[in-house]
Amino acid sequence: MSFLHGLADRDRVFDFLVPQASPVDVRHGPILYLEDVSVSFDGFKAINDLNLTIDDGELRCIIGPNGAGKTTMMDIITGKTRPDTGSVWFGSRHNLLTKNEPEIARLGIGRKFQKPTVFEALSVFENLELAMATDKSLWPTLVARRNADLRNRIEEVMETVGLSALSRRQAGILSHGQKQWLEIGMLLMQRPRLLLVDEPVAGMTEQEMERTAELLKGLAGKHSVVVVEHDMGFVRSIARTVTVLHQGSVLAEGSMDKVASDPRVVEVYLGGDEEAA
Amino acid sequence: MNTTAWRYWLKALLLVSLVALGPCALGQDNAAEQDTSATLEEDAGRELLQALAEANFREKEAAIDAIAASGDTRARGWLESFAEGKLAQVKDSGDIVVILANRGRQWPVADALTMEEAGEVSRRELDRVAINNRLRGHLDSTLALLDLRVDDPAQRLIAAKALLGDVDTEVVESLSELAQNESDPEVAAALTQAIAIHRLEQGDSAAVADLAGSLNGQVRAALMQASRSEDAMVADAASAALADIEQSLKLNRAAETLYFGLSLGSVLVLAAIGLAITFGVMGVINMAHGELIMLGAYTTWAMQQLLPGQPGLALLLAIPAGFLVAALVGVAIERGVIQFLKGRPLETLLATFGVSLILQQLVRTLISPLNRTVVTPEWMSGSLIINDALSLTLNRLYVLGFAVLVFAALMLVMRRTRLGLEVRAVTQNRAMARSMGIRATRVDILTFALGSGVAGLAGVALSQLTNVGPNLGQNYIIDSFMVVVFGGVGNLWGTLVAGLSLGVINQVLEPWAGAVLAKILVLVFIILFIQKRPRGLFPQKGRAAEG
Amino acid sequence: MSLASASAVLNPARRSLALSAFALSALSVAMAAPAVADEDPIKVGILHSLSGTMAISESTLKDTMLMLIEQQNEAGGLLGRELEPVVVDPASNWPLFAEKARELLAQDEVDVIFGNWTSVSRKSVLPVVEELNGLLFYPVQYEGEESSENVFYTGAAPNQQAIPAVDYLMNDVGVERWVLAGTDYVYPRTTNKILEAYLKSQGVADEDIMVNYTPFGHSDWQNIVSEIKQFGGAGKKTAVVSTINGDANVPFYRELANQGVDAADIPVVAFSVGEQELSGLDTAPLVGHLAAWNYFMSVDEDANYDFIDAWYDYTGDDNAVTNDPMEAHYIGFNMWTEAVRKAGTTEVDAVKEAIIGVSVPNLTGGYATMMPNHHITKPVLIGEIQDNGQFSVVWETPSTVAGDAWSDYLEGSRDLISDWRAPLECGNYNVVQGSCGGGADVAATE
Amino acid sequence: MMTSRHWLARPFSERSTLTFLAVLCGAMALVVLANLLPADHPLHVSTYTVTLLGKYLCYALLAVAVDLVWGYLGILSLGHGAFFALGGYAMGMYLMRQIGDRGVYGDPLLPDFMVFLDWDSLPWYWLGFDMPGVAFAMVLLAPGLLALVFGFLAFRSRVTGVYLSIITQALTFALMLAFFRNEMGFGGNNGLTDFKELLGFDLSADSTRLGLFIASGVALALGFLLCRAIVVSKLGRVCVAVRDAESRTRFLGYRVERYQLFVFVVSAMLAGVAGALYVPQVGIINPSEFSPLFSIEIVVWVALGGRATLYGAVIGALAVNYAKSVFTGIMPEAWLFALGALFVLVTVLLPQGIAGLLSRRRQHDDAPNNMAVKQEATP
Repeated sequence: MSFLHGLADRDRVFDFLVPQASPVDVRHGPILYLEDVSVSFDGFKAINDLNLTIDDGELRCIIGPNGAGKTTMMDIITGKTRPDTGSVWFGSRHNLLTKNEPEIARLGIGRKFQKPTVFEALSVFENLELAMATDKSLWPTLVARRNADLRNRIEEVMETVGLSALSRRQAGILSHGQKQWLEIGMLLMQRPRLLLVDEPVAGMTEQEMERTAELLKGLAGKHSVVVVEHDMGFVRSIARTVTVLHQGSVLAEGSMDKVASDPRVVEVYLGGDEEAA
Repeated sequence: MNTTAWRYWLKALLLVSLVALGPCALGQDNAAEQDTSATLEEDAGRELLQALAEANFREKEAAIDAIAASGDTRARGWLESFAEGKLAQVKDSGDIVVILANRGRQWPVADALTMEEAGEVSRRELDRVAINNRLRGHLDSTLALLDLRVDDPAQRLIAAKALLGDVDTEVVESLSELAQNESDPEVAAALTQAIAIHRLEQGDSAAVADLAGSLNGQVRAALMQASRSEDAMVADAASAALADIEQSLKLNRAAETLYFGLSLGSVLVLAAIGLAITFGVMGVINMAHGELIMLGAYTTWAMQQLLPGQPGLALLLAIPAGFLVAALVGVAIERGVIQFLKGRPLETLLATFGVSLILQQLVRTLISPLNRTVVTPEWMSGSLIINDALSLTLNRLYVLGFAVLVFAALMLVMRRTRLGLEVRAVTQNRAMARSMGIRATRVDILTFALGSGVAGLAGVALSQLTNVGPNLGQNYIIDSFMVVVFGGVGNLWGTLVAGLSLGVINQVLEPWAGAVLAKILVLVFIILFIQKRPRGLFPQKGRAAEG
Repeated sequence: MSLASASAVLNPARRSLALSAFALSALSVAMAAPAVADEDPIKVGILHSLSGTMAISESTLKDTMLMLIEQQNEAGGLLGRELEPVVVDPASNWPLFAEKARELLAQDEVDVIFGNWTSVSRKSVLPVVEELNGLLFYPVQYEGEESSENVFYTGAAPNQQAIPAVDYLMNDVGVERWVLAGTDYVYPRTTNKILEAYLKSQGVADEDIMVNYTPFGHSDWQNIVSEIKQFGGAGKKTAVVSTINGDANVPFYRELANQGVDAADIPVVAFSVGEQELSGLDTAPLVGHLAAWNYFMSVDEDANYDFIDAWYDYTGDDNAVTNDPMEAHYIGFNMWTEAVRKAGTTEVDAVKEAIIGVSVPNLTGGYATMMPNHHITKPVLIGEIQDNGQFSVVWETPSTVAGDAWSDYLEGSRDLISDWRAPLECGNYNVVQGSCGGGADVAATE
Repeated sequence: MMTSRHWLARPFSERSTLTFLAVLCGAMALVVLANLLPADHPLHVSTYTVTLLGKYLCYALLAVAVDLVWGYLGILSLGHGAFFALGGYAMGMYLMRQIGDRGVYGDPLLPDFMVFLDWDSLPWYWLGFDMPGVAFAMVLLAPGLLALVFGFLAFRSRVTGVYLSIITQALTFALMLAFFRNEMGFGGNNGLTDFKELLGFDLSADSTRLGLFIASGVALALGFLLCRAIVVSKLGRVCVAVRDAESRTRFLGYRVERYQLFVFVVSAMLAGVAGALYVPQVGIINPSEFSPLFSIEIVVWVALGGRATLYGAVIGALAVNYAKSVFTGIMPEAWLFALGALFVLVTVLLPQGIAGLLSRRRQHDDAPNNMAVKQEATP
């Protein structure tokens, strides 16, 4: 087994990004900072000179019609897509453009996908276990044991998202709403500084939606939260600041009421037949 | 020595008789009109033939010359039958016959003298009049000498070219005479070259001037031989001429390599394009794709069996038939297996692997484990001659053209028809397409039938290039996958570019690295390329592709 | 491994695993069923691939054996006993050949095996046949460099095919320049090695020999044929000596024909192309290319016609072809029956001893004799391809040639001979050192 | 939950694993005992059968290795035959060197095929293979290194799904062509054969064959335990996570490519061990083991037995190969029909394979079985 040890050691040598080792520096204000970011696919500008700043502990909603570049923006922040130009900083220390997805995740940026993405073959407990903020390099994962710390934390989170009774249920057979919560739970397990939440209430019942709103509001403060959502009612119910994206750049920013009365926003939402799909 | 002298005289006699008889004496065109003056006595003809039959290989040349010199109108027919190995002697009677068909136990024959059918003879009763390559060569130049006097300049040109390198002292004078009287400049040039080769062989360095610049292989061979000559003048002149020729050959060789590459590429494209549809568009990994190709090839064979003697027509009919057969089998596979595996693409690989085993064994059991003969029609045999050094093999040229046609047709189907639109819609978003009223099941069946049918077309084409046997498909399945993946799954243009470029790369590498290493290098190249571009040359773009 | 805890949980073993256990033990019991030793029929094992890539060549050999056995039974069997064929399918899979040979010898207890085509399959079977002391008749021309006590080589060794063919081309056709083209495996490699050494010993210069290897089933010959054309255009008579195997031949010959290489310019003499390979080809453009074998279907002999007629009857197809390995099986089978009669038993050691020196008629009007090195005497015939897929014999050796197990033209085997008679009883006796076991300590002293 | 023990010891607290081991050991003990019975005893199992079973056990280990990457990691490798063959070649080279001067040419150093192809010295990569330590290390290292390099490139570039399957196929195909080349010095098409002894034991002796059978069984058991230990660890759950939602796993902070690489390398080494044990039992190793069709066949065994269970892979390998042995004997002309039909029917009717048939109800932590989740292969 010496070979395995060797592998594990290699893994550790390169693993200089254990979360605690390099805290996010927010002394200078914003936790997330996007400047002049542009990206195009086949000549189509998905993101066009985007500037966006998120403050520490803020809950920000981002809205915009289809094709406005919301998901692409998320992709850029989390390292899935590389922009053509611009810079993206996490705090004032971490240049996100030099990092890949796992590194960014380990820095403390969690992401919830538009389509609920949980590990369907694993149980609720195991899903949360995998999300736990801990050493995620190879060898520690192989020899990892389930200690009391882990259990407590998982139970705590299951409590928060209301899945305690379903601990051993396979994630694949949860209802749609339950999957959304599980995914949010997984985000919480990561103890992120910044949460990116993509359409958290799509397909939820009214009741579930309310719960989710509560949940997200509860998170703000401790974490910075960016929510991308279509449902205006939901956005209104949680948002303090709203950013409107259109054709890859910021169209308007401010309180819900303020943006809702902005004629350009109204134009985009009501008369928007020139938008690219 | 004695026999050589004899041959010399016979040949001289032959030429004299040729000149005496005038341009049409032995030419087949006008032979019939002259038959009274040129038919030998029955016995004399019989004697000539028996001499031919009973001579050993060394004596046969003389016997051939004797027949040619006899001036008999039937001589050409005899010599041709002899060249084809169809002349035989009946063991008991000593009669000479022409074998009309030589399969099975009893062979139908015709009397060589009268050319009347003489019923069937047991093959045990026949002694074939043996021929070998040397005699065949001798016959060729003998017949070429005859052909130099026919009216058709094209035929004269062929004959003149056949004489390149085959001129010897006995005939050179009369050839020179012919060359001077020759009206067609091309034929005259060829004759001059033929004579120049002979002069060069005799050590005449001035002859090089007549040969310079020619790309002909025989000319080059003669020059090379001369460049090794002990006579420094001859050697130098020949070397200089050769250097010139080498220059222009290089260009021709590059063109040839490109053609080889495109040709191989077109085969790859044909084999892969059906897969690009079933695999790329439907996401079905059809391991039985190779066997669908095989079915197309067998259809060609079957058509040729149904239409004996008309290989060309059969081949043309095999194009729709091959498409249909493969498409029907494809539909059967889709309905019988693949429809149950929706959403489990990797498992289609396993099930269709089973199907491929069954189809292979089916062919082995029902038809034969042996390869089948597929005849290449006349119009596809040989080469399209660009110049003496560059000729494009016709069968491959047709396949190349066919590949382009198939590709164009497919693009049309995908771009311009309702089916193509629906297919693209289903590929992009199945659920959405369904909700828009597209019957996804029907689209699946049609797509699979289309992909399979194209595989059948590939089989029809491949039957002209390679073995038609149960293993045919296996040889192409891996290459096909490589091409599709290299090009980018779901992109027909990608398949085209990938196939052609892999073909060219392979052929460029081959002379340099050898066939095996070239293939290995291409595979390694694909592996490394996929690291650089994990979704191939032309990846599918946009969110749908992200999965 | 804690077996104690393992047995502790055996009781509540889950159904699924119990079943899998059952599968494994059922399997072993099923295979354990011992073959009932029946004294009556004489069992003849037939070890030819019926599926996979080699089925194309080997399945006819299986049918040939079945026909020969049927004929023998009609003629009263052997030693008053019936012959019983045991057919297995090694599926062109080389390890499976060894396994099936073991099955034939150990389970079915056959008295003799006729089989194999490729060298690798023979190499795979060889240790098994030697270990279990079986008899194997191997019917295909091969590279030589082998002599096993338990194997009888009824196909040609290189000196019974390659060298006479080259002699013919050199002396009768006047070839001065040589292309040795082959599939990259041991038979072409060895044959070409021998030919190269032989050609050089005949004064052929290095630059007049071109060697080219291609992979199995090679289908794109454009470049190679073009190279051959160029090589042949150097003003010297050129010939191609082809050891190209099986499936690769059809596209090779097609390309030759289409690029206009005809036999009068550059003749190709092949050692692996027989009537059966030609039956998958339109031979009209190939007329005049050559092959060297020890048998051609077109040989004008009554024995041959009888054999062909029997084959027509057996297959029910008057267009069926016969070929050299079929003749080899015919000879091998007759030699074996003759030896069994002579020995009065099918017991392997007795047959091995009795068979040396046995002579049986071949199909080309002569006799084949089993030599002490387990190779046989054969005439060598050169044939030219005809437009009906047959060969016409243009040359043959004046008398039969005895097969050499060890080539005289290879460094390592020049001094080796094989003689399985007492007192030598050795397959690789070194005549220089006077000892058995190869004894090539050349490398050691270097 | 049994995650409190040392990670390698965890499988021992699983009932299914213990049952599997018990069954395997029991069946093997029976075979060994039956083989030791006198030859005329009705329950005697011939050495032929023992060797055959030994071969099946090697295939079973190979199938387990494939199931580890396919069933748990979602990587459909169509090139595992390459790792199997490399292990086999490493062993074959050792066995070749053991022949010494007993080859037909009696050369003390060079194998026969090198003598008659005029090699004058041993190529450098053959050096050291006369030492069992080096050779056995190479059994692990050769496939391991290949998997490491190949996997490093492929996983780093996120080559997934069908693309990965096809380039693994290209890999084994390229290796097959390379090993066919006689210039490579591995015996070309003929491969390596005519082995005499292993560690001083005569390979044709019954006792050696029995020993090899037992060794194969033990290797299977150990390989199974190792895979099980990986599968039930948190790493195993990460693998399942990667299989079902690769990018999600990445966004959780796991370096997916390292997990893929680790498991891929372990699997390749297991395949190598299987190959090494296979070679002395069948007596030959040649490039046809690299053939892509063989690799596909391995995948079929696993599919037939049932994916993501490990023991299903064992059942699949045993069942298919047993069927093959029987059919090639009793219906030589038609066995491919049977085999082909079997593949089709199992894939269509038994998506969970035989294992799925045997236990429809399965605890999810025992074997995650929801394979249809990941749609990545449909780009």
